[in-house]
Amino acid sequence: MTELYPSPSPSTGLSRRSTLLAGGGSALLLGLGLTGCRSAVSESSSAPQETDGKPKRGGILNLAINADFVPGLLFAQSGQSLQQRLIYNTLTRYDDDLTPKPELATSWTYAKDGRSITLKLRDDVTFHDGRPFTADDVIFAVKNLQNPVRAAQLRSTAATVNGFEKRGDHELVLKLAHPVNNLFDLFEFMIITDEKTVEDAVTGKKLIGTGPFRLKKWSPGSGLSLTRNDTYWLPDRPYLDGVELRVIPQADALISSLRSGQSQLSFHVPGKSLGVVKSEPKLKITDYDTGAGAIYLGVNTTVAPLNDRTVRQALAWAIDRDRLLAQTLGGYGLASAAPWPRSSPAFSEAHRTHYTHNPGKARELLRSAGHSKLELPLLHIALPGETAIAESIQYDLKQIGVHTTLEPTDGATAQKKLISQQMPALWSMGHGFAQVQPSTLAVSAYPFNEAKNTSKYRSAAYTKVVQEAWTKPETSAAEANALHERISGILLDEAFIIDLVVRGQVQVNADRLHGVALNKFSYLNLDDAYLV
Amino acid sequence: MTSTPDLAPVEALRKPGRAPRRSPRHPYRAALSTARARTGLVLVGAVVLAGLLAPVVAGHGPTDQSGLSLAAVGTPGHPLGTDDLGRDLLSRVLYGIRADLGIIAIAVPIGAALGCLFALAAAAHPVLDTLVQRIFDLILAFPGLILALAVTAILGPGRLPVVLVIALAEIPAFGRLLRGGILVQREREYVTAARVGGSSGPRVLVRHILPNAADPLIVQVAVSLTVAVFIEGAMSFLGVGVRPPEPTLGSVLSQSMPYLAQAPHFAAGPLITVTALVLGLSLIAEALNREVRR
Amino acid sequence: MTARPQVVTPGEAAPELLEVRNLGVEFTAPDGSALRAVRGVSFTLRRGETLAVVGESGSGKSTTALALTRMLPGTGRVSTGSVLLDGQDLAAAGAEELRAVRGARIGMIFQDPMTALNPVLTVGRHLDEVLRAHGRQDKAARRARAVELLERVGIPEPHRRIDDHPHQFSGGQRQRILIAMALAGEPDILLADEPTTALDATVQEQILTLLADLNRETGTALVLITHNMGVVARSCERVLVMYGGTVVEDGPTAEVLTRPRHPYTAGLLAAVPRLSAPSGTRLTGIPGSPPDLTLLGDGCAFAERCTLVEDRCRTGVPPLVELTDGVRAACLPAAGRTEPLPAPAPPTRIDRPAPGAPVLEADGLRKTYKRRGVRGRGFTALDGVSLTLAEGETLGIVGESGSGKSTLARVLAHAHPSDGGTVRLRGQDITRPSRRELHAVRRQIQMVFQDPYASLNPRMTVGQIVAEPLIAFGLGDRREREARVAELLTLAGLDPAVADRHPRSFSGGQRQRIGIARALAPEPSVLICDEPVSALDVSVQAQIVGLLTDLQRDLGLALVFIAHDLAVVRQVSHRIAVMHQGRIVESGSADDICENPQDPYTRALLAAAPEPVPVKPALRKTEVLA
Amino acid sequence: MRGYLLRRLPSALLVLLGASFLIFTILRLVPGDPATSLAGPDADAATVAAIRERLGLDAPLLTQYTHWIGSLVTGDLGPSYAIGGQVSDLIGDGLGATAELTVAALLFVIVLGTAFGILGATSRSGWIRSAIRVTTTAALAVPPFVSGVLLVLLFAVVLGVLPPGGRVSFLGAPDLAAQYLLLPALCLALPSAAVLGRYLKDGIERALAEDYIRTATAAGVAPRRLLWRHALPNALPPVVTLLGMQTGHLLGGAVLVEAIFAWPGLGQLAEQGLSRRDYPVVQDLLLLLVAVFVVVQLLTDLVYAWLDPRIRWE
Repeated sequence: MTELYPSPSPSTGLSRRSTLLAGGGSALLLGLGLTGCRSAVSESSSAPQETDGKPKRGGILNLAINADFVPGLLFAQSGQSLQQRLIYNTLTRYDDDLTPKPELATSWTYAKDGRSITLKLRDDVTFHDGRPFTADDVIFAVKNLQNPVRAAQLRSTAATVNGFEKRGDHELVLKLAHPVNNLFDLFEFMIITDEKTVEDAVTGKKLIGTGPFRLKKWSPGSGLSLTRNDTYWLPDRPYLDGVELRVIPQADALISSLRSGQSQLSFHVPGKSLGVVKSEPKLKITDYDTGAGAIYLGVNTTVAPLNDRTVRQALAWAIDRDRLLAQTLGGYGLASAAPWPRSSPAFSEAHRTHYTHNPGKARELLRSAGHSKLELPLLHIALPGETAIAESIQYDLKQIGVHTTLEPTDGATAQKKLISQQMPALWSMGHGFAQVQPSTLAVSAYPFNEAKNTSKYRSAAYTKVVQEAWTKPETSAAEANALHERISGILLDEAFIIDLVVRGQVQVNADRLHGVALNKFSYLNLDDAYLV
Repeated sequence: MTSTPDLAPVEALRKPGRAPRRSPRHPYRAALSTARARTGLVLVGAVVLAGLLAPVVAGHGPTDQSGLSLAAVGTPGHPLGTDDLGRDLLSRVLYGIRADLGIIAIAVPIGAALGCLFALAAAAHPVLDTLVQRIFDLILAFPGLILALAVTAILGPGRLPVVLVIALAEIPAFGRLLRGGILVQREREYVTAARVGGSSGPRVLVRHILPNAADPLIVQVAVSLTVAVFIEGAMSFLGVGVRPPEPTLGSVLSQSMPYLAQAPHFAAGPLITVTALVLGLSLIAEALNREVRR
Repeated sequence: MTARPQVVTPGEAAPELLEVRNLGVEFTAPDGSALRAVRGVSFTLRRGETLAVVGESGSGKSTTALALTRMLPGTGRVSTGSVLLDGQDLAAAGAEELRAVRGARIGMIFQDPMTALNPVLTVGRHLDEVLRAHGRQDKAARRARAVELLERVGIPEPHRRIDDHPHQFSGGQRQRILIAMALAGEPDILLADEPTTALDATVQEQILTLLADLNRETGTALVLITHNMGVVARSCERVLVMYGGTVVEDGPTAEVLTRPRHPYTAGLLAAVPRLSAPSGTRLTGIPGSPPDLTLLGDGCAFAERCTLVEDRCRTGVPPLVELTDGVRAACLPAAGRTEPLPAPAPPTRIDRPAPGAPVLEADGLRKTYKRRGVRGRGFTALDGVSLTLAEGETLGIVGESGSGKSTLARVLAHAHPSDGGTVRLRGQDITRPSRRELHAVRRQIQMVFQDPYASLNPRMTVGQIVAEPLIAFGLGDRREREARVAELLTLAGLDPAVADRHPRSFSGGQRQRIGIARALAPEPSVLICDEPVSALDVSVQAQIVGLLTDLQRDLGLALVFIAHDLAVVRQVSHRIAVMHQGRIVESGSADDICENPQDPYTRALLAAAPEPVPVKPALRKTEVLA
Repeated sequence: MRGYLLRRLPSALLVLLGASFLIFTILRLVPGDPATSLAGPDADAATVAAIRERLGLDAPLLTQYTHWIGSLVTGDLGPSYAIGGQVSDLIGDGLGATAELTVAALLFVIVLGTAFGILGATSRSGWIRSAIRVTTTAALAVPPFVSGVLLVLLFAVVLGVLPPGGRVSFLGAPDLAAQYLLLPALCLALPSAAVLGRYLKDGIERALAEDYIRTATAAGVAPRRLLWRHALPNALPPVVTLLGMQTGHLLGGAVLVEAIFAWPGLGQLAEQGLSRRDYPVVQDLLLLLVAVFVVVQLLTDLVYAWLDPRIRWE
């Protein structure tokens, strides 16, 4: 500070003061923004003026997301897959009771033995770059998913496709190594991308599909902005001129953005905050009970005494699922001991209520296993919502004498532990894939994977039944259900994954937004969405 | 020949600097007896006391949950109401204070001590001085919260990272102050006098320089405590605070944020506490500052 | 600006320009009690007159000056009386009126030119501010006037220097700039508060000359507040002696200086060292120290220290009554008396042993401070200084600021290392001692510092301070130390009971005694006193000098006595060395140096030293013209 | 001046080097690695290994470090691991946003701080003075993350006059941008403004007690000028130093404020990068922040000397 150095002769006090003034002035200028001609609030969302409830063209939809699009995971289901169905299309689309409906595939016929399927494709579809869509694009899509680098959860299913037979540009036969009963899960899951630009796609440079919107700009970290695809194959669709996906990681900020009308749609409102949203008249909450997943308590079956099934069952009895649902999830979801949502073929009320809140029984079981007091770590992700859930679980376990130490962990580390099977004795998280073919859960969802899962649970029986269910041709529904029964039985009995609340995507949207749909893999479908 | 001391040449009254000062026998008693400081002491005292008495005062355990979530203020059994998981807010706030005090009581002294060590090193030799200066710059330049995130990811959640981050933040604050003080004081004539009087180097430092150079540190302590509370809060807010479910002022406060509109009382308790604490500390700091300023 | 009252042309027998009636000033002490700093001060000032207000610290002289334009700091307020400027009562005037008076009718100059100028403003801006404050609108004109003023007060190359900052000027120049500021508003009265105290004698001389010139040429009345009788004699027609916040004597300078009516005035004059007095003359100080305003009773403020005190003195404040020859004095005994005061005890010779063998010898000492920065090159404080000091001898060292005398002191005391040359103590070389040697040397050589405020650790009690060397040299155990401390304090003329108090609660003189006690603690044989009295009031100064000489006599100390005041040095020293720019330009026996100096610089110093003897008005004029 | 800068250059580089080493080490100590978080849920070891190799994470640490420093020297920061896009673009955008926020906040700090300081020191009305006391204390007592949420609640949700968060570029629509900027900048600025205010208050009070003020008063200078032209300039230099420090705090505090106001700045980027173990982004970004701070310190010294003519000569 008091160093000496030659310097130009000091300018007069005047210039010194003038700098002060300059400072003040510019700050005032900033303040002027307030009184400025336009208001940022009204600017933030534009919409067609007519308000007679009928679908109307125009308007930009602002979609608040808590995490940015990850190009690397374009072909996997990640926490944030909303953009997939906006930019791309899939072959088919499930309706609410899992009956496939045509998208790019207009019709399909299974071979008797269930070892091949013939698809008829739309002939009026073009990619955003104008190139027409043909059977080759489907072949590429399947092959693409078979590539391990794509980290696609349904790779196993895609891998069963071992032959392609083109019949002209818009008809295609897929040959299967063995029958699978979740092929349409694959078709629901698999987005059709442009082969030439796929490498640019996984780095986020170019996203070229056949979907209702084309990518205008992706600014990493802050979101995607999409514009209407005027040559979309659905006539007069979409209504919206564009969609802005805005990354707002901080929950409170995200909610504020909804409440202030800055954004009109979000699927990332943490459960504990839904109460606030409920009290907001201008906002609507929709719970997709065909939920994308469930909240569960994972158990590492190699850690004593959790290698004892009785102890695991005790834990399952200990937790007050209804309180959890009410206090930490804003009441949205379905308290359930089994992973299946109501829409799932495997759903049964009996399974759902297999375990209820019964501390007495839990303690009894513990005692029978020879324990009165246990000390165990419980890992959870260090986000407000997740923490609340963990705290709630911790309290319930404490009541039966299982004292847990919470281990808040950042997402990345938790992810690594999950994959590398380094989870501590207990962890609480969410899983997906219960909403489609039950077998998909067992072959694709990591916690349930019969071959290797984080719980390190192995059982010939489990493996056998899962494989059987998976390779059972879709045609025979009855037998499939029988198998599902057995899978559920094992899951519940072994309790290596203790499901707590089956929870769909909870959608919060401004009441001026209509026609929003979500597919089974949480791909957002805005074909029919419009603002009034 | 004895003679009565003349206390106040009138010129002396002109500049505060030369004014007849309080007898430095109790350097800070004078400062702490001012109305301003008293208010501060009362506020801080009240908060601290509340924290210490937490187990006695609080009716419930800070982590006991119940069915009724977000119960309003004055709910029987829950004077301050309950939080989202139906935990008693009074006890959470009280135990929160306790936790914060625990952290601060460790972190600030550590930071101060390290800072002072650096300062001494800096005063010892010009080369060391530049080095230490740069270290301070480095610490100051490093965005604290990012560091907090990283440190917690490395060490795992809990008090340790919080303490560490707070301590780290305090190092330059104390270091720079003490360094400055030493550099000023050792030019003072009474130091020369002491050296000529035969006092050894270390003795001059300990007996003469430090006591006078340390004045601003006293003020800094009050300031640092405030900073510490904030850092703790910010870390909880970013989800890298003290391991849940143990409450801290910061964690309770950040948990309350989503309910600010719906259940303001959730935030009120901790917010008032923090404000009282910070207000009290800053009052004390001011009072001391007026006193020790040379 | 308010319209001035009718201007009265000087010369014609006119109403007083300034009339102060029964002025009283009060401060509110930290504990809330009222502190009467000035009590019932009355005086008048005619146009073009020069009036000195003289007194020691606490006399209320500066406060009086500030009170005139109501510039009292902090809690200060005018409690009684009136200040009539051409009939306008400033004591009752409003803020704007006062502002119009300040600078425009009454200009002020303050003591410390180092702090009295704003460090971040150029000299030009300083003057500009004053000029615009008094309604000069045209910027160019203001600048021109500013240059003119600087020219007038003798700043070389004003055109170039006008844009420099204060720190680029010497002390004397800064004082000149302050004077220029005071003149800028062409005031009728120039109020100078200790304008030369912080300056070297030679510079002081120049400044006083300047003030006198201004007074003569512009007819500006001059009020000079000072503690220095010499300055009074040198430059004022009338003098006002203040003590304890009251005027004790008031009259023509010549009269007051030759026939003081008030015992305090007499004592003060007696305490002032005279350059004419031969070496070894004991100064007669006034016992005690300036009064504590908070403890003042109803009686005469000086009663405590007065030799002629009577009972009635203690009962009521004596009025200021007209005596002969236009002199007024506030002393009951003096009022009744016709014959002059009994002259204070005549200067006595100090009976001191003849110096013995040399103890300390310095040869060719050099010291340069490397100055970080632009000019890179260091500043040479000592440039080959050689001296010897014998047992029981006092070597006086005189020089002005920057002459290197303080550096010399520090080098001799091993506070700073020397860059060259040798120092020998009883023949053995101690220039660069090992740690152990240094320890031994320090027992032998101790130091008394200039600033009794800065040289005592505010955090320690007097006892601790004095005991510090004892501990350092491991002398005695705790009990012995306590005894020794008491002994030392008594030796230094302090009450041993003060040992557990802190320095802050002592007056300058007493602090200096503490410093001396500390220096004596390790029983040194050489005592190096760096300006030990320059920060003290005259009456106290005499005490301290007396103490030092007594100590020398009793303990056979060898003293190095450094000061800028030749008169003091001559009295206490056997030999004197004159320092200039790091060199000793002349040295010899004290009396020789002062009677017939050889070096021109020495002569200049002697010429500049103001003596408290009245100078004939005529003579003053010529001197001024010179 | 150039000479001075040259003299300071080595130590500045020293700081940066130290910082780079620190940053690198810390990041590598953080558990979890880019590959796994990139591989996404349910990826198998083979996939992860493939990604690790592609990112060069299998190379020894020293190589990785030197490679990083190399990339800094050449200025080609390369692609980001997880967030996507080029690191330089990411940081460029983030820097723009954060700079906007910090500068705006700085202006608030200066304006509010000066107001607090001057009024607090000179206002005759005890009412104003105590009002300022309360304001500053509140600003210091309420944690930014609370004041932030409160601001949003009040202005965006209840009153609905300002957007709750997000950012619009100043280039496009300055008036809109200003409205987006207002709340975050204010929230970021308040504490620092309070601190600044208190310092300035002390400074002015001290300056007003100085001899030169008495000189000016004696010369009849008007009170207003005494304050603005005589006292203030003397109170400023230390405040400038403080301001330099505060800039550091502002940059640091951005992490929190940007989260609350969904402001796509460096703070957000850093948090994302860290949570996804995007080494290049976090490394370069942290180093950049340190560099900025160092530069600010230099500037502070220059301004200080500019404000206080004595510095050059002492």
